[in-house]
Amino acid sequence: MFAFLANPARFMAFSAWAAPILFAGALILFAVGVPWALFYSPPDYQMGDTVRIMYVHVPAAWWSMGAYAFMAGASFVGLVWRHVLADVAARAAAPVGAVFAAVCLITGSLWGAPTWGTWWEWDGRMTSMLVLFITYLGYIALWSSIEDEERAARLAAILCLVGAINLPIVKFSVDWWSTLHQPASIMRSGGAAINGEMLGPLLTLGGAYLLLFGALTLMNMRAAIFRRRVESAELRKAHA
Amino acid sequence: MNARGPFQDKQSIRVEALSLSRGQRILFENLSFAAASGDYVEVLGSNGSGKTSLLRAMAGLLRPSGGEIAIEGADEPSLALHYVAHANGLKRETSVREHLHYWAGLFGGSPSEDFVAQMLDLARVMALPVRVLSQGQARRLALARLVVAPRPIWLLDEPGAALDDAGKAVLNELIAAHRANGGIVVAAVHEPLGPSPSQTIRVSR
Amino acid sequence: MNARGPFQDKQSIRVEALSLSRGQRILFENLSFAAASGDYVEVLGSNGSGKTSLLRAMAGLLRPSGGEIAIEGADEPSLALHYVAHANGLKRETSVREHLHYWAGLFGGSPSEDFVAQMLDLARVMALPVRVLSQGQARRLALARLVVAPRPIWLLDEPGAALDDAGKAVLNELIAAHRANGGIVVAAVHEPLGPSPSQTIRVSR
Amino acid sequence: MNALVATFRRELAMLWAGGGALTPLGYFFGATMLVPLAMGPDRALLETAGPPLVWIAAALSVLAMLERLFQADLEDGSLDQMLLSPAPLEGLVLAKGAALWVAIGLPLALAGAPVAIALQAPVERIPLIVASLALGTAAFVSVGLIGAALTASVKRGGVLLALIVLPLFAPPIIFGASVASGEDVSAAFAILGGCALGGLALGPIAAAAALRLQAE
Amino acid sequence: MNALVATFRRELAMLWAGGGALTPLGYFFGATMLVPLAMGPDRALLETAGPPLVWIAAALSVLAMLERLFQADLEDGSLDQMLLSPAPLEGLVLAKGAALWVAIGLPLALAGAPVAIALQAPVERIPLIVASLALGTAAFVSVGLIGAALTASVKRGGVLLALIVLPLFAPPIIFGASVASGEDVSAAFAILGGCALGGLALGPIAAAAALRLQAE
Ligand code: HEM
Ligand SMILES: Nc1ncnc2c1ncn2[C@@H]1O[C@H](COP(=O)(O)OP(=O)(O)OP(=O)(O)O)[C@@H](O)[C@H]1O
Ligand SMILES: Nc1ncnc2c1ncn2[C@@H]1O[C@H](COP(=O)(O)OP(=O)(O)OP(=O)(O)O)[C@@H](O)[C@H]1O
Ligand SMILES: [Mg+2]
Ligand SMILES: [Mg+2]
Repeated sequence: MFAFLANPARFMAFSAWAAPILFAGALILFAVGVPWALFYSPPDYQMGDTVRIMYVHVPAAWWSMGAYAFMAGASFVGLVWRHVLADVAARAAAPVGAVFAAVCLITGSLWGAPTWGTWWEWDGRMTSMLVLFITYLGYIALWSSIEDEERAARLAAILCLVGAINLPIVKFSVDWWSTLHQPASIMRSGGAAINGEMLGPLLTLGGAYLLLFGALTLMNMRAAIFRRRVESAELRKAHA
Repeated sequence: MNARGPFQDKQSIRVEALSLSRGQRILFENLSFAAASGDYVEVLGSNGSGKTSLLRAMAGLLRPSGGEIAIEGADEPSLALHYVAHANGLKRETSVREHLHYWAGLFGGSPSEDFVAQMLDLARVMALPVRVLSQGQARRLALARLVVAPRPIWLLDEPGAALDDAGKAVLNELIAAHRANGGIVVAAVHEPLGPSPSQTIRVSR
Repeated sequence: MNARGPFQDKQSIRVEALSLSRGQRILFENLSFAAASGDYVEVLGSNGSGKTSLLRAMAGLLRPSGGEIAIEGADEPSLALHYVAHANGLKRETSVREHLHYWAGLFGGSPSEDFVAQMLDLARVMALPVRVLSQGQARRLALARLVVAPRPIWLLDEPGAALDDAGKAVLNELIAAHRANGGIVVAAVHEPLGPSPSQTIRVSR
Repeated sequence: MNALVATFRRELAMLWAGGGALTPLGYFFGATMLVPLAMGPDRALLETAGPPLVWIAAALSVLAMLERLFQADLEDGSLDQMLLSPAPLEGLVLAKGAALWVAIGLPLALAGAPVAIALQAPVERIPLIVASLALGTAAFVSVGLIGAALTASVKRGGVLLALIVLPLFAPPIIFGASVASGEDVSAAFAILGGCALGGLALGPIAAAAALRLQAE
Repeated sequence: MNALVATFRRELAMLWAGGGALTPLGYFFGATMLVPLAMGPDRALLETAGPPLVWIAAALSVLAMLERLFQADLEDGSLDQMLLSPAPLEGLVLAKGAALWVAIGLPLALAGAPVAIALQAPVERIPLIVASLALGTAAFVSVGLIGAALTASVKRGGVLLALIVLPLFAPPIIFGASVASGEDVSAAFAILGGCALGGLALGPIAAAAALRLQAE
């Protein structure tokens, strides 16, 4: 699969239909998941209706980490096999992941206000999520401050791999420090420990976020490849 | 007389179908030449034509967009060459003497203080920081790297810049001695340095 | 044709019994010379002899240890001179065009973009940051200050450094036009620039 | 006049190029983020200790931009050209300072809002904090000019700069912090304004005097 | 081997020249001096909030030295020479880092004693604070090498550097600060040591990889 897509022309052909399909899939899952979460799932016995923020918050948290893991993988491929498409993929995923991280932070603090009585608290998980968000910003800033694309790609890949150290810290911070934030109750060894009626919409929306991530990343990649093509066409014209 | 060891007749440079581009711009394509022990190659070309880029590519600092550069005959690839760039590679606050000792360590050689002081006329400024050197004195110090550590291949980018007549004469002597020892010199220049080149490469599109 | 206005025959430089020292070292003592409208003065001397120091003193950037420098004939003292130093005075991240506009504001003049682009052959790099310019292109840009704002007196420190033949020809043209306009040029050089000097100053102890 | 405008423009362009105000803000956010990390999640502690620390972070962010302000000009030869300009050096220095304030000081003041919230300042105090930061960064920049000029020819000048400048930053910090913790607001504003004005009057003159000595 | 020693020596000389370790210490003292100024003279507040801030000051002091570490080498052409040396670039980078730690990190750790006392840390905790700072600055320097190398070619890289590096500074700060406030000392030391070792293992390799890309 990867080897097949490694050719930019084949990738463009593939993504031309893959991106819309993913996007449509995301829309369908959102159409199912949002009403399910808002109207047909039970309120929490402690938190009442505010628990519905969870359906925005938790998938955003998952896929902000997932996006980073994807970037780290792509960066590794880009560094080792010097593959242009991997560089483009890592770069394309960054803004999407950054937005997910921002959504997680914002919804988390919106949720914190009624439940914990504070917008922000410096506990391990919130802090490490903030660190992840800043790492995204640093990655994007580094990319945009170096014009030479190839060099920017390699340097950003190094940064991405170094920053990946933060991922396990975000994931396990709640287990390592006993803090305000609840520990993982879905993605943990020993199976899910959450009300089944909540699990349904949560997983649906998790799927929706994933498809959205895929669609947006593919679209970003296509835009970047188009831009390169236009630039090199202009160059060829200039030198003709 | 100086620190350079004799190089046997086994050095060679082969540049084949080399293409270089900077940014979006193609500097030149399909440049080929070869040089062997004792050769002095002069690289000519107008401002911005790509002489510096060619030398940097030969030094391994710039990746060619096409073609090949093969440098052979050094005992170890990392001991093959010296590169004297436009930028002298000096620290403003570090003294001339400290530079010599640093390079001796960095490249593996001997600081050759006395030789440098005499030959390059830096005795008077040996203890001064680079900040107060005149332009020509700084250039002489950059050239001192050539004698601090022996290397078979010298890549020189306008080595005579800012040198007075005495300085240029010394440079020519160094080049002559290096060639006699079996070394190769490639120099990018605007005006011929003095020694008659074994070949002249003209860089342009 | 270009931005320089004609200077009347009233410019003059008078250097009297000048002594300069740097650090503890006396560079030269008792240097005197004078120049008038249309003159081209060549300053010669070996590396480290004090050519740069002399020009800096004339530009008012270095205080003499003795003697006097009088520069007369400019409408205002602050509009008397241009100084092109060894250092080009460029910012790595700023584009060629931005430099021209900045200088036009700083010195009071017009950016003369087209003139500079053509005459100094910088058209192709007009939008590029200085960081990517070749050595010679950067030098050309530094020389562009001369045409951006008119000044009767030009102090040039190795103006031809890093220039190719075409660049040197342009420099000579600029100097000739400036002299014809009534300006004065003082240049420190290692090799004669081209125009035959009205006088030659040799700097040494 | 033109010379000042040209200097201001070019300086602003250099500061905004490549990431722009994003990066000093990053420093500011980063430095303040470290505070709760270091102090731990004790909420009450943060509420009293936190808001004044916004000021320290702002001071250090400005400081980080000052180091190369004139040092780079000296090394690349631009300072010579500034000295030879018909415009008064004081004006050019002021223009550089103004650009620094617009590019860094103002964004820092605005960024003061979220940072102060994160450091547990009450929401109704935020506009005051932003306004006081805008004044305070003006004071930092104008006073900082002096330090930057004095250390322009010093190797690794940044830290010597800090040594020279931080004591001068003390008054705005003290009174700015008292705005941030909600005491004595009007008196503090008067004094902050005084610092900024005093800095503006003195900074460019002293800095220009120092710079004239730097060109050898 | 010689190349590493020569690099270490020269770097140390450059850092010590002209005031030497005096100046980063000035930054450190200055930054911490600002804390009581900003927080006011409330002793009890200072006692709890103060000691951890030593760590922030230390982190920022190291940060201030990192900006020009490789940027200057790139601009003046020294980096080319480092790349052409037969010694592995990783080793040269490590030597530079080691010099930075000896010139700045160690003195900072020692200076941590008076500063911590000024910020009302109990006297018996001082040796622990000094030891933890020595480890922590090693972690800062080694991780900082990566950021310094990544931003070497970036204009005004210092602030981008801060953005990149401060998140990586977070773990040593968190655990260092808990030593400073007297909690959980042995676990914190283990983690600090881990950060320093991890940084030492990873820093020079990642930094060298980045530097190879910087020479165009
Ligand atoms: C800005 C503040 C917050 C941040 C940065 C944050 C961050 C995160 C992260 C990173 C996860 C992913 C956990 C994983 O999959 O391992 C997560 C999950 C979760 N968060 Fe938050 N959170 C915040 C506030 C809150 C608040 C206020 C609540 C509710 C009171 C909350 C409830 C949850 C729940 C229930 C999960 C799902 C846990 C699971 O089953 O894995 N979060 N949060
Ligand atoms: N990013 C870029 N985009 C476009 N052009 C670039 C870029 N980087 C470098 N260049 C161009 O590449 C050329 C570099 O040439 P190089 O420095 O090799 O010239 P040179 O022959 O050494 O010239 P000189 O005699 O002036 O030293 C210049 O024309 C420069 O403008
Ligand atoms: N602080 C100092 N102590 C001792 N000597 C100094 C000091 N500062 C400068 N010098 C010396 O003063 C001289 C400066 O000369 P200057 O730069 O004017 O020479 P130049 O004639 O322009 O040389 P070049 O042809 O190399 O450009 C140099 O010899 C330098 O070593
Ligand atoms: Mg060149
Ligand atoms: Mg000179």
